[in-house]
Amino acid sequence: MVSPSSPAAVSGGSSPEKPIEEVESVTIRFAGDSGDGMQLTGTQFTDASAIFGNDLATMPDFPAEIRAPAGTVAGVSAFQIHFSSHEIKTPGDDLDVLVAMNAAALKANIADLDVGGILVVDLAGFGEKDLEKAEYTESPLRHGALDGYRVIEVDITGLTVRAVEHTGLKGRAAELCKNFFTLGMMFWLYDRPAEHTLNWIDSKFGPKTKYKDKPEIAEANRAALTAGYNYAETVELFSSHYRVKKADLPAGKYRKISGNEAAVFGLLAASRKSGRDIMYGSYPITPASDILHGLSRQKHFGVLTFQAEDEIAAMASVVGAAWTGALGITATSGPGICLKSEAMNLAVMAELPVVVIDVQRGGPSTGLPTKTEQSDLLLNLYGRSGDSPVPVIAAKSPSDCFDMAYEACRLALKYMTPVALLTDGYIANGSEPWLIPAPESLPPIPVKLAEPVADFQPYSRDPETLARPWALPGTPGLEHRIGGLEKAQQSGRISYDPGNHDAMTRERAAKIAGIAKDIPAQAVEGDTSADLLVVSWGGTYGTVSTAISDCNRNGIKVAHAHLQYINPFPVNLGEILGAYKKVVVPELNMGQLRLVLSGTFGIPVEGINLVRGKPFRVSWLVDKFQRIVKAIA
Amino acid sequence: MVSPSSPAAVSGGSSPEKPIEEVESVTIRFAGDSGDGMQLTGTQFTDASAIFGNDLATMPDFPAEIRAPAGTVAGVSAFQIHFSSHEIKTPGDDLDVLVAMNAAALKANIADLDVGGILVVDLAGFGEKDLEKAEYTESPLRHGALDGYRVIEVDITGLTVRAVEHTGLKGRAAELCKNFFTLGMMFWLYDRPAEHTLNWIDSKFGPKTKYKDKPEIAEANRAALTAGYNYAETVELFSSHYRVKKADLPAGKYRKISGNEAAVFGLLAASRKSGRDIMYGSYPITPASDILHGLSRQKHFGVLTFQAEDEIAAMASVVGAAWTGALGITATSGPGICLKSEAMNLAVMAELPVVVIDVQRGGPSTGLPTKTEQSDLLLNLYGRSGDSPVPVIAAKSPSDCFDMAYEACRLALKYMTPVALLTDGYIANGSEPWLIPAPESLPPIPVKLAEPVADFQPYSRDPETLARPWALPGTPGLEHRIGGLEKAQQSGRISYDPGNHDAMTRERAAKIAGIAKDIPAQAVEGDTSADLLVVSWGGTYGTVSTAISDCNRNGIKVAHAHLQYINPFPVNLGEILGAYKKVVVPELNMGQLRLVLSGTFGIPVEGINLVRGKPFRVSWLVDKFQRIVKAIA
Amino acid sequence: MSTVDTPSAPLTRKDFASPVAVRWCPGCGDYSILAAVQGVLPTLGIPREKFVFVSGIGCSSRFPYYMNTYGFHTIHGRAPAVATGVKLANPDLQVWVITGDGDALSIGGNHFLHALRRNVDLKIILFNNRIYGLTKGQYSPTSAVGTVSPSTPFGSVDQPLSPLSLALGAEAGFVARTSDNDVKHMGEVLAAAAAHKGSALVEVLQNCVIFADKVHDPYYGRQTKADNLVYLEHGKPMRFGKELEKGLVLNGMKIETKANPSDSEVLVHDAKATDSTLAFALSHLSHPDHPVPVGIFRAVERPLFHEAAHAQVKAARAKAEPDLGKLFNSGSTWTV
Amino acid sequence: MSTVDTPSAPLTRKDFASPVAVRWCPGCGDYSILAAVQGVLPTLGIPREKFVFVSGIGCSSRFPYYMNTYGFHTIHGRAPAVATGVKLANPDLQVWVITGDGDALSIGGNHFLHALRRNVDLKIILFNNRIYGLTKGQYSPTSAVGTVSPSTPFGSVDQPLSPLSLALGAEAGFVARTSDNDVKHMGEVLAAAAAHKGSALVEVLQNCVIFADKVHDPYYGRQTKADNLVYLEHGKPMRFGKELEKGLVLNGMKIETKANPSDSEVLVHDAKATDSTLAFALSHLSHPDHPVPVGIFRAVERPLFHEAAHAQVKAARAKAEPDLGKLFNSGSTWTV
Ligand SMILES: Cc1ncc(C[n+]2csc(CCOP(=O)(O)OP(=O)(O)O)c2C)c(N)n1
Ligand SMILES: Cc1ncc(C[n+]2csc(CCOP(=O)(O)OP(=O)(O)O)c2C)c(N)n1
Ligand code: SF4
Ligand code: SF4
Ligand SMILES: [Mg+2]
Ligand SMILES: [Mg+2]
Repeated sequence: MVSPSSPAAVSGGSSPEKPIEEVESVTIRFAGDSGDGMQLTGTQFTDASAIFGNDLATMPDFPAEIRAPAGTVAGVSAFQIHFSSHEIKTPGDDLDVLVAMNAAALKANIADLDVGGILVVDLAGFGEKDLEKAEYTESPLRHGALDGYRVIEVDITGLTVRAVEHTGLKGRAAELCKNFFTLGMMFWLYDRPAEHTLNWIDSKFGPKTKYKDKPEIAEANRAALTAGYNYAETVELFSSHYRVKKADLPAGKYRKISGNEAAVFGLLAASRKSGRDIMYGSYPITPASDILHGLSRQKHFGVLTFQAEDEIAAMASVVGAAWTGALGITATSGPGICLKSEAMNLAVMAELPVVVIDVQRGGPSTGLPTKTEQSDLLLNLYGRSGDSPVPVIAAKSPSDCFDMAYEACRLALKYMTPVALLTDGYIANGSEPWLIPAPESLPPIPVKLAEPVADFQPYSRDPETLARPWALPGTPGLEHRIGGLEKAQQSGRISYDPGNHDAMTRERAAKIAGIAKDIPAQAVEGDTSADLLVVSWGGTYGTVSTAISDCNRNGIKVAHAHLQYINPFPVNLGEILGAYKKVVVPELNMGQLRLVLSGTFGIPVEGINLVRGKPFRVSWLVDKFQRIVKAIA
Repeated sequence: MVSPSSPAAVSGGSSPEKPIEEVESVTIRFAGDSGDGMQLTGTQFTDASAIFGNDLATMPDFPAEIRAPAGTVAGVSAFQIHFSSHEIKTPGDDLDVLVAMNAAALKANIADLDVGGILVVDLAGFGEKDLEKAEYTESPLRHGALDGYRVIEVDITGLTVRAVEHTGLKGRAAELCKNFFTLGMMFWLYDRPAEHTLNWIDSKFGPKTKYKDKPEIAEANRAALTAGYNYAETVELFSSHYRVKKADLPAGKYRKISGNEAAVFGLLAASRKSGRDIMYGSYPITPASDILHGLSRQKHFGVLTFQAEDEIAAMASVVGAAWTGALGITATSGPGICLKSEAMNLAVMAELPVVVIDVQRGGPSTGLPTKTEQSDLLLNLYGRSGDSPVPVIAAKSPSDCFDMAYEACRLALKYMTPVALLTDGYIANGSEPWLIPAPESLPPIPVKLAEPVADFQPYSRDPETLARPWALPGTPGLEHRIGGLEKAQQSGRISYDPGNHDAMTRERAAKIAGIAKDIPAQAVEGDTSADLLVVSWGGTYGTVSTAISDCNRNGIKVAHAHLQYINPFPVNLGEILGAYKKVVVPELNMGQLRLVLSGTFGIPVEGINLVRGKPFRVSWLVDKFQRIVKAIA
Repeated sequence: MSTVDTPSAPLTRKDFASPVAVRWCPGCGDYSILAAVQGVLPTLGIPREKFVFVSGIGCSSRFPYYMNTYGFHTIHGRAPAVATGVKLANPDLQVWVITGDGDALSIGGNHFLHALRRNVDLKIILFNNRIYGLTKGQYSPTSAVGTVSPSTPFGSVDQPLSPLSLALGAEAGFVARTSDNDVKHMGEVLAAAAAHKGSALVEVLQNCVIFADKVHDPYYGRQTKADNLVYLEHGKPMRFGKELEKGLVLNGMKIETKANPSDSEVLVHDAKATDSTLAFALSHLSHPDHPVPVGIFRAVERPLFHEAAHAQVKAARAKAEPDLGKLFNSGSTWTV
Repeated sequence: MSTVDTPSAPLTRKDFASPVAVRWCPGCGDYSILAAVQGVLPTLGIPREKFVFVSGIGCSSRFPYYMNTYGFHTIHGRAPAVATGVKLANPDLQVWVITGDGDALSIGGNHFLHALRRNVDLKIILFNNRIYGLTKGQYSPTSAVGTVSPSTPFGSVDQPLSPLSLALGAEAGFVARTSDNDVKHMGEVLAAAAAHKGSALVEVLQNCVIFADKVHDPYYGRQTKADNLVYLEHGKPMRFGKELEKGLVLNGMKIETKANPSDSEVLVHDAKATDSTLAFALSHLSHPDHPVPVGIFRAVERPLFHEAAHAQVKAARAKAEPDLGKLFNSGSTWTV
C-alpha cells in the first residue's frame, strides 16, 4: 500500500492488475446529505477531469431553500458531472454511476441510474435511523430491490475513520473526511489524476492557511483520498476501471465557469470596454444572488454594489445611477421582475441604459425557488404598462452568459434603453469549460456623452440608432429635466399633445426594432434539408441541440434554430420559419416563445412543453422529434 | 321677458317667432377654463336631453393632472355631448356646436368644429390678457381666421352680470353664473326643457340647503339661465333653432351612467347576489379613483373600503380578505397593475377569488394619466412571473362596465381565481343612458363554502369547474395552510416534486381554459358575408361598430366581432376568424390583441393602431376599412 | 376576537402542532419560538379555528406550516398587508404575523409601519437574527456596520436600525422584546401581546446557527446576560447585574447606567405612559454602551382600526337597507 | 459635494428659474417653497450644474420642472431610491429630493426610512399638506382622524403619523420643520439642511388651497401662531406666546407647557444631542394639546453612506488593478 503522503502514488498512472476499458463519456452523480460535502466532491472530480482534458458539463442540485433535517429526502444534496472525450453540451440524462452516501440520497436519485449502472453506497448511511428518516419501510439494499444495477456496498464512513486514525482525528471530525475517501474511489475507477485535489487540500488546510496549527486536518483528508483510491484498487470492488480520453477541444487556455460567474465577468468586461463604472443595485433572491456576491468582490473594477431594501429600490437606484452616467445593472428572479416593472418602465420613458437580468426559476409566485424554468419570457417582453418595448436577449449556456451579459451592456449603452437578459437556474448554477478570451479581442463599446450646446434637446435622436443623448448631471450647460410623463419630441418637455404621444410611442418602438440591424442573422444548425424546424431559446440549447444531433445521426432529419435575440428577432427569422413544413418550439414553460413566434409571423407553431423544474432529457426530446417527423411524412 | 322665477317660461315650448328645424343628431362641446364650470353645464344639458328622450353619449375632457394657470390652453376643460333621435354609440367626431368661453378654449378645440358649424364665443374671454395667455399673437375673432364657421359673439359674462344684478350678486360671484347663461342659450337653440336644471339649482342652492341664508345664489343662477334662454330667442343670434326628436329606445326606466359608476353598481350587485361582502382595498390613481370613491359611499351594502399605503398592500389585503371569505376587489391603472402583479400572482397560486380592475390610461410609465388607451392588455395577460393564467375580460361601454364587473365577480367566485377586468379612461368617465335592470333579473351567483370533513384537501378540485374548495378561517375542522410555494395536488402541501409541478401548472391552465365553456359564444355583427372581419375589444366598441355600420350602409362590406372575453377566448372564435379572407384589429395601442390572436390561432392578422389618448374618429376608421376592403377585392 | 365559544375539551400544545416535519437547521432559534407559541395559545381560551398565522418569506416565515391552525405563507414583506385584509374580513379571528428582520424591516418596511400606525389588531412576532437566513446569509437592516456577508465581503456600510425604535416612530401601541433562549420570558411576553387590544410587536432575539451564530451572545449569553440585559417590568426599577447592583438612571433626557444607585434615583419602568418617549429612549439602549432591555417597553391601547372601519359599516347599515333597486334608481331617471 | 469650482459670476435666484410656466393652483403653498429654494441655492457657493432635484409624483413633485437645474420627476414614492443611485454614481452632486406626505409616507415609506437610516446625503423636502392633492383630495397618512375626503365620506379612521417621529425612528440625523407662510424661516432651515453633511429631512407645513385649505391655520395662522408655534433654536429656551410668557418644561420624560416659567425651568433646546430622545419628544408635540415646534429638531452628523461605499472601492483599487486578463485567468485553469 502506497504511503498516503505521496501524491504521485495516486496520480493517474493506471494500475496493471485490473483491465482498463475505454469509454467515450460518463455521467456520475454524487448524492448525500447536505452535510456530506457532495458539492465539494463533485467540484473536485470536475476539476480533475477538466485538467485532464475532457469536455464536461455539471449540474448541482441543492435541497430546496429550506434547511431539511439531516438524513431526510428533502435534505439531499447532489452534484452531477458529465465528462467526455468528445464535445458535450449537457450534464447527461441517465447516470452511469450513482454514489449514495445514505438511504435518502438513494431514494431521491435511484430513478435516474441507468439499467446496469454502477451504484456505490455507504453502508454507514443505511442504518435503522437512516432508513426511517428516508421513509423506507425496509432496506432497499435487500430483497433485490436493486437488481439490475451493479451495487457496490462499502462501509465508507468506517473505512475513512480508520484511514485517518493516525492523524488523531476522531468521531464526527474523522467521518467528515468520507467524501474524500469516496472521491479517491472514483478517481481510481475513472483513472483521474489527484494532484489538483491534493494541492487544493494543501491550499485550504495547509501550513499557509488558518489551519496551520491543525496539520492533522490536511493530513486526514489526504489520507482519506489515498485510502479510497487504494481501497478501490486492492479490494475486488470493480470488475474493471475506465478511461475517458482527452477531448480535442479548440486549443487554448480554459477555466471552468458557471453562468452566474460568467455574467459577472461579462458585466465587468463591458464596464472596462465602455469606460463606464458599474452601479449594481440589487436585492438578494435565489438563484440570482451570486451575481451580487460575485460583483461585490470586484470593487477594484470600480463597481459599486448596493444591496437595496427591496427590488423596487434596487431598480430605481440603477435608473438614477444610469441617468447620472453609470452603467446601471440589476439582477433578480421572477418575483423581483414583477416588482421592478414600474421602475423599469420609467427607464423606458427616460430612455436610460440599464441592464436587468432575470435568472429564471420555477413559478408562478414563490413557486420552486431552487428549480429551473423558462417561464418569465412573456413577463420580460410585456410585463409593463403601456406600449413599452425593450430588447430581450437570452443566454444559451453557462459560458454564453459572459457573451450575452456583455451584449446586453453594449445594446443598453448604444441605444439608451433598458435591456432584459434572461438566464435560468440551470445555466446559472451549472458549469462548463470556458475558452478564456483575450480581453483585447472583445468588441469595443464606444460611448458618446452629450456636450454642452446652445439649446440642448434631451430627446433629439441619433439618426442611425435613434438613441437620445446621454447628458450627465454635473455637466455645465446641459441642465435638463426628464420624467415619466410623455415627452415632447426633441425638447423632452411634458406634452399632452395627441399627435406627439403617437409619434413618441412609434419612435420608442422604432428604436428597439432597429436593433435588428445590429445583431447577427439567425443561424440554422442540424439538417437544413429537413421538413421540421425546431426553434429553441435560452438555457435549453444544450439538451435540444444534442437531441437534434442524435436525431440527425439516426437519420431523422431535423433542423435547429436557437434564438439568443427575442426582441427584436433577427431580420432573417421570418424567412427561415417560412422555409419549413413544420415549426416546433420546445420550452420549459407552457408555450411562451411559441405564442410570440406565431403572433409575430402569423404562422402556426407547435409547442413541446414541460415544467418539471429540470432541463429536458435528451432522450425524451429525441423521441418527441421522431414522432413529429414521422407524423409529417 | 318672462319672470325668471317661472320655470314654465323656459320649458321647451318652442317659440313661434323662429323657424324650427328637425335634425337627427347633434354634437356640442362646451369648452372653457377649469374654473368656468363647463363640466356642470355639459352635465345639465345631458340630463335635459336624456329626460327629453334622446339617445346620447358624452365625453368629458379634463385638463391633465396638473392645475394650469387660468386662461392657458393647458387649463382648458371641456365636455362633449352627442344626442340623437336614433341609437348612438359614440360622443361624436366633428362638432356641430362649439362653445368657447375664452381664447384658450377656442384654440384647444376649434380644430374639431365641423365646417359650417356653430361657434359661440364669450367676448369677455378674448381680451388682451386672454389672447396672451392663449398664446395668440392676434385675436382669432378678426381677420377671417374663423371664416367658414357660423360665429356667434356674445358678451356672455357682461350679460350675465347684468342679468343677476337684481339679486345683489356682484363681481366674480356674479360672473360665475355665466355658465348658466350659456346653458340657457343652448337650451333655446336645441329646444330643451329646463325643469330639470331649475330643480337642480333648487336642490343645490335652495331653501333646504346650506345656502338657505343665501337665496340670491339660487336666484342668480335661475336668472342667468332664463336670461340666456330669452337672449337667444329675442336677439337675432341664430337664424333658426333645432329639435332633435325622442329616440325610440327600448321601453323602460333609464338613468345616465358612467363606466366607473356602472362598475361600482356591478360589484355591489355581485356582492348581494353571491352573499359575500366586498372588501375593497385600493390606492388612489387616475382614472380609477372614482371606483374607490363610489364604493366608500355604499357602506350600507356591507362594503369595507380600505385605502392602503400603496398598490402592493391594496392587492395583498384583498388576497388576505378573499382567503378569509370576502369578495376581494381592487382597482387601479397601469402603473398600479405593475405593482400588484406579484401579489396577484400569489392569488393565482393560492387560487382565491379576487377581481382586479385596470382602468387603462396612456402609458408607458406615468405617460398620459388623464387620457385613454388600451395598452395594458398584454400586461394583464402576461405580466406575472411563471406560467400564470387568469381570466381577462373587458367592458365595451360605460353601461357595459356594470355587466362586466358583475361577470368578473361571478367568474372569480365560481372558479376561485383572480380575474382581470379591463376598462379605460374613456368609458370610465364617459356616460350614456342605462336601461335600469330589475335586481331580480340578474343571474344568480351561487357560492359553495367548504364544510368540515375528515381529512380536508385544500387543493381537491370540483370535477366540473376545477375550482378548489373555499375553506374560511374560523371554521372548526378546516384548519389548513397555503402559500406561494408550489403545492401538492389535492393536499396542497409544499411539493418540490417535478411531476407534481408539471401537473399543477396544467391544472391551473386547464381551470382557466375551461371557462370558455361558461361564457357566451362570440357573436358577429355587420355584414357576415364580407371578406373583411374587424375584431375589436374593450372601449372601442362604440366607434368601431358605428364605423362598420357606416361602411355597410355605404355598401362597403365589413363584418365585426367585438370581444369581451380575451382569456379564454370564446370557443367559436377560431372558426369565425377562419371564415374571412382578412382579419383586422383596430386598437388604441401598438397591436396587443393582434399579437394574441395571431399567436393563439396561428393566422395572419393585421392591426390598425393609434395612440393619441383619445377614442378613434369614426370617419377615420371608415376610411381605413374602405381602403382595406378595396385592397382585398 | 371573541372568546365566547371556547371548545369543550381544553386545548393543549399538541393541538397546535401540525403533522408537517419541522425543517429548520438543527440548533436554530426558531424551534424554541415555535415551542413558546405552541405553549401560549392553549392558555388564551380561544378556539383553535380562530387563530390565523400569516407570514412573509424567510426561514422564520415557514412557521405557519408547523402550526395546526389556519396559516398563510405569503410573499416577501407583505404579510402585514395580507393580515390586515384577513382581520378586516373577519375581526373575530386572532391574527398573528410571523416575520423576519429582512421580511419586516427591509422589503416589508412600509407595510410594517402602516399596520402599526393604523393599529391593526395583529400580533407581530419579528424573528431578529440580524441576517437573511433563507437566502444564505446576506446582512440585514439590523446587522451591525462592518458585517461581512456574501454581499458585503468588505463589511456592510449601512447603519442598522432598531425594530422597536422604528415601530415607536410609527406610533406602535405595544412594543416588546424577548429572546429565543428564554422560553419562560417568551411565553410571558407573547401572552401579554395576545392580551393587548391592538397591534402588538414582539421582537425576538433569535440565533441563526448557520449565518450569524452567537450574534446575540455578547448580551444574552449565559455568562453575559446578567450584566448586559435589563428586564423591564411595569412599575419596577430598572436594575441589572448579578446582584442587581447596577441601575438605569435619568440624566436630563438621557438614560445612563449607574453602579450601586439608590432606589430613589433608579428609573422605574412605566409601560403604560401614553407618551412614548421613555419607550423610545429604552429602544435605543444597545450593546456594548448600555444593557439591552428586554420585556414590554410599551403597552398603551389606541383605537382599533378594524373596529372603527366596521363601525362605519354598522352605522351605514342602521341608516339604510342594502337595496339594489334603490341604488340603481337613485339620482335622476326617466322612462321611455 | 465639492464647492471648489464656483462659477465666475455669482448666481442669483433668476439662474434657478426654469423657462417652464409654473402650474400650481393660484394660492398654493408650493409657490413660496419654490421661491425659498430659489433664494437659498445661490447662497451655497455650488455651481448650478451640481444641483439635482429628484421628485416622485404629486403636485409637489412637479417642483423639478421649475428649477433650472438637473431634475428627474420619477415615479410615485421612489424618489429617495432614485436619488440614492444618483448620489452613489456621482457624490460630487448636491441631491435634493422633493416629495409629498403621500409620496414620502404612504407609497414611499420604505425608501424614505431606508435613505434616512443609511444616511444617504440627500436633502429631502417633504411638502406636508396633509392630503393627496394631485389625485383630487383623498386623505393621507398625516390627515387627522375623521378627515372627510372622497375616499372617506364618513371620515378617515387611520391614526396619522408625524413624518419627524418616523424619521427619528429610522435614526435620521437631521430633522426639521418649517412652514410655507414664513419664507425667512424656510430659508434658514433649508440653508441649514444644505449645510448638514448627511441626509436632511425638512418637513414644510404646506397649504393646499383646494383640498385641505387652512389645515395648518389653527397653529401657523397669523393670529394663532404666537400661542401655537414654538421656535426651536439650539441652545435657546423653548419659549412661546405673544410675550414669550409660556415655556416648555420637562416633567419626568414628558414635555409640558407652563405659564410664566422661570428661565431655569424652561427646556433649552439641544439640536446636537447625539441621543435623539429630546427630538423625538418634541416631534410628538401636536396641536391642540401642545404648541407645534418649528425649526431644527436634530442636527447630528453620522457616517456618510456614499463615503463609506466609495471608500471600499478606493481601498480595493489601491490594492489591485482592474485587470480583466487577471480576472478571467483567476482560479484553476488548464491549457488544451
Ligand atoms: C420579492 C422577493 N425578493 C426576494 C426574495 C428572496 N428572499 C427570501 S427570504 C429573504 C430574506 C429573509 O431574511 P429574514 O426576513 O431576516 O428571514 P430569515 O430567513 O432570516 O428568518 C429574501 C431576500 C423573495 N423570496 N421574494
Ligand atoms: C403607482 C402610482 N400609484 C398612484 C398614483 C397616483 N398618485 C399620484 S400623486 C398621488 C398622491 C399625491 O399626494 P402627495 O404625495 O401628498 O402630493 P401632493 O399632491 O399632495 O403634493 C397619488 C395617489 C401614481 N401616480 N402612481
Ligand atoms: S439558516 Fe439560520 S435562521 Fe435559517 S433555519 Fe438555519 S439556523 Fe435557522
Ligand atoms: S391641488 Fe393643492 S397642492 Fe395641488 S397645486 Fe392645487 S393647491 Fe397646490
Ligand atoms: Mg433574519
Ligand atoms: Mg400631500
